[in-house]
Amino acid sequence: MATVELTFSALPAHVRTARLVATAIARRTGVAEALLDEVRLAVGEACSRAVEAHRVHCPGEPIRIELCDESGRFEVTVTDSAPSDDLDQAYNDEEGPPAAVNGTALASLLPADTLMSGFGIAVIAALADDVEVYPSAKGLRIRMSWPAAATGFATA
Amino acid sequence: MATVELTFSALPAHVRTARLVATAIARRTGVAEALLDEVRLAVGEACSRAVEAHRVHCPGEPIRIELCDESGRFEVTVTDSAPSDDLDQAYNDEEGPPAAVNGTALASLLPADTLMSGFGIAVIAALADDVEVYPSAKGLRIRMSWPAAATGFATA
Amino acid sequence: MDLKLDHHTEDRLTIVEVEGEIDVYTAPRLRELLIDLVNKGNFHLLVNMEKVDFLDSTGLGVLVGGLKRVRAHDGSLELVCTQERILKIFRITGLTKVFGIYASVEEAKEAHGRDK
Amino acid sequence: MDLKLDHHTEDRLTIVEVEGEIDVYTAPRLRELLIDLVNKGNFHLLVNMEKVDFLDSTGLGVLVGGLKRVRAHDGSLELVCTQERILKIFRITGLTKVFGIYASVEEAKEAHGRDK
Ligand SMILES: Nc1ncnc2c1ncn2[C@@H]1O[C@H](COP(=O)(O)OP(=O)(O)O)[C@@H](O)[C@H]1O
Ligand SMILES: Nc1ncnc2c1ncn2[C@@H]1O[C@H](COP(=O)(O)OP(=O)(O)O)[C@@H](O)[C@H]1O
Repeated sequence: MATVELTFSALPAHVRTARLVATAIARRTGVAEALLDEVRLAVGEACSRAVEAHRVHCPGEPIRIELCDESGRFEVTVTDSAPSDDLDQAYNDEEGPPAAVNGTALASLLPADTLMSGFGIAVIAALADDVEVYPSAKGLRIRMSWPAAATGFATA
Repeated sequence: MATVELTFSALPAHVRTARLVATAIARRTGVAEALLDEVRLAVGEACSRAVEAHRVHCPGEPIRIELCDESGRFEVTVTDSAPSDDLDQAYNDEEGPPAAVNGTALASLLPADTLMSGFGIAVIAALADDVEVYPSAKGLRIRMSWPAAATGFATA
Repeated sequence: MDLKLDHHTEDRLTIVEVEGEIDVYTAPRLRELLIDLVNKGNFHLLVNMEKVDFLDSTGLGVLVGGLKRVRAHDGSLELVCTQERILKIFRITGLTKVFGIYASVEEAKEAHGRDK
Repeated sequence: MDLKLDHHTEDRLTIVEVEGEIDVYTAPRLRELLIDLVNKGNFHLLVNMEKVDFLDSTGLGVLVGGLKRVRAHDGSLELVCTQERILKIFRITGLTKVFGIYASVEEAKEAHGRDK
């Protein structure tokens, strides 16, 4: 049961809107102040990744983010419509995915400037309390969650 | 072409989210600082009205708000799913719509405490640069707009 | 941005201090307070809106509801407000004619003293 | 919350002052500046991150891109950062091992002076 859903076209500016909404709702849902920075960053990463993927593959398609509180957790799901296969392809066009992070050798492994998607996922994985990534032919879905107050939205 | 769309369940807390999003996007779209208060208030009124109507008639249905910039205008459309007929009915159950505003006699004309919908529409009409209200059997749609920077979202 | 409410009574006038946003989300709390005050026999209310950041028609509704309640007891509900953005909402809705609106608590107290 | 960029050169070290949010929306401007500086022959860059409120992986990408460019000219790109919330992002991604990170512009300048 998503209680708030945001749909936006693949523009970088809208990633800010998504961050703003996620942080505001996380706060209201009772996510601890100390975790709000992590929510802002992780949601921003997931949406940036989706925007970059859409700009390459399907700039006209919208990106969807659902936010809900369910049994004491604040849950965010970001869904894009860029085919996952093509995304691997995009990596191959650059210098391979920046998967292995090992010291100073790293810089040369990294894709030029953009498409830091591998990093994005690493950041999300490190920041979200719980993450699940569902790749599919139709796009990628990232579900993240954090502990929230048990009462959640309903409290007035 | 709505570039951002927010869907939310009929809870008062989400009206704040809608205000937050509308104000942030209005600012980004280049709506003058002096008008941002009016955007915040008008959008809040439209969403409050929708939430109150849904809580009476269809608490399970979501409310939709679309925000877009089109040829130099920032446009917001709030759509609810509460049948308009029933809304008139709700007025009749109270003390009639607070349509005529004439001095001290007003207080006695007003509906008890809640459902200030008539006021809400008056506020919107006074604040939005341009308003259109589309009542239908399926619900009410309020479209408001304000002048924005010609370039809008696309500017990076 | 949430609503903070406080009140105290000076010489038959109950001053209600409101801070934050009065909207569809928080207005129920203000309504409860006003009803409670009236039920306890406070019929002369002065609502200080100087620290209110945001007011919508739900908030107006609660103030009008309070006014109706105190009037039923020959009481009064007046406001302190100098903020243009808030005054504007009273003006748009014609409610400047319904409420006594003062520039400060002191001014309101003086006016109230004269009325007695 | 938008990005402000400024830079000046002191004794072969170009100090880039960054203020605001470096994200998918603003990172392109930082990238352009770094490319422009390198194209104009500034190969020793010090990016002051003390006024950065927000940094995401797009921003990291731009910094790494800058580092690769200056290294191609035997240059350096180092950072000034003491903010825990920003340092954390470098740590998570293993980039604390890639960038020299200093506690102040002075400390970075001294270290840079010794290297020469
Ligand atoms: N947690 C939240 N959820 C939804 N809306 C919020 C939240 N916090 C603030 N808002 C709304 O956003 C708008 C700006 O609020 P503000 O007080 O400036 O927020 P902040 O605490 O981020 O500075 C207000 O209309 C407020 O109702
Ligand atoms: N106009 C805007 N549109 C979309 N997002 C915005 C906008 N302004 C700020 N944000 C985002 O909201 C978050 C909070 O920004 P902040 O600087 O606190 O906003 P404010 O100016 O309301 O205080 C940041 O991540 C920022 O990118």
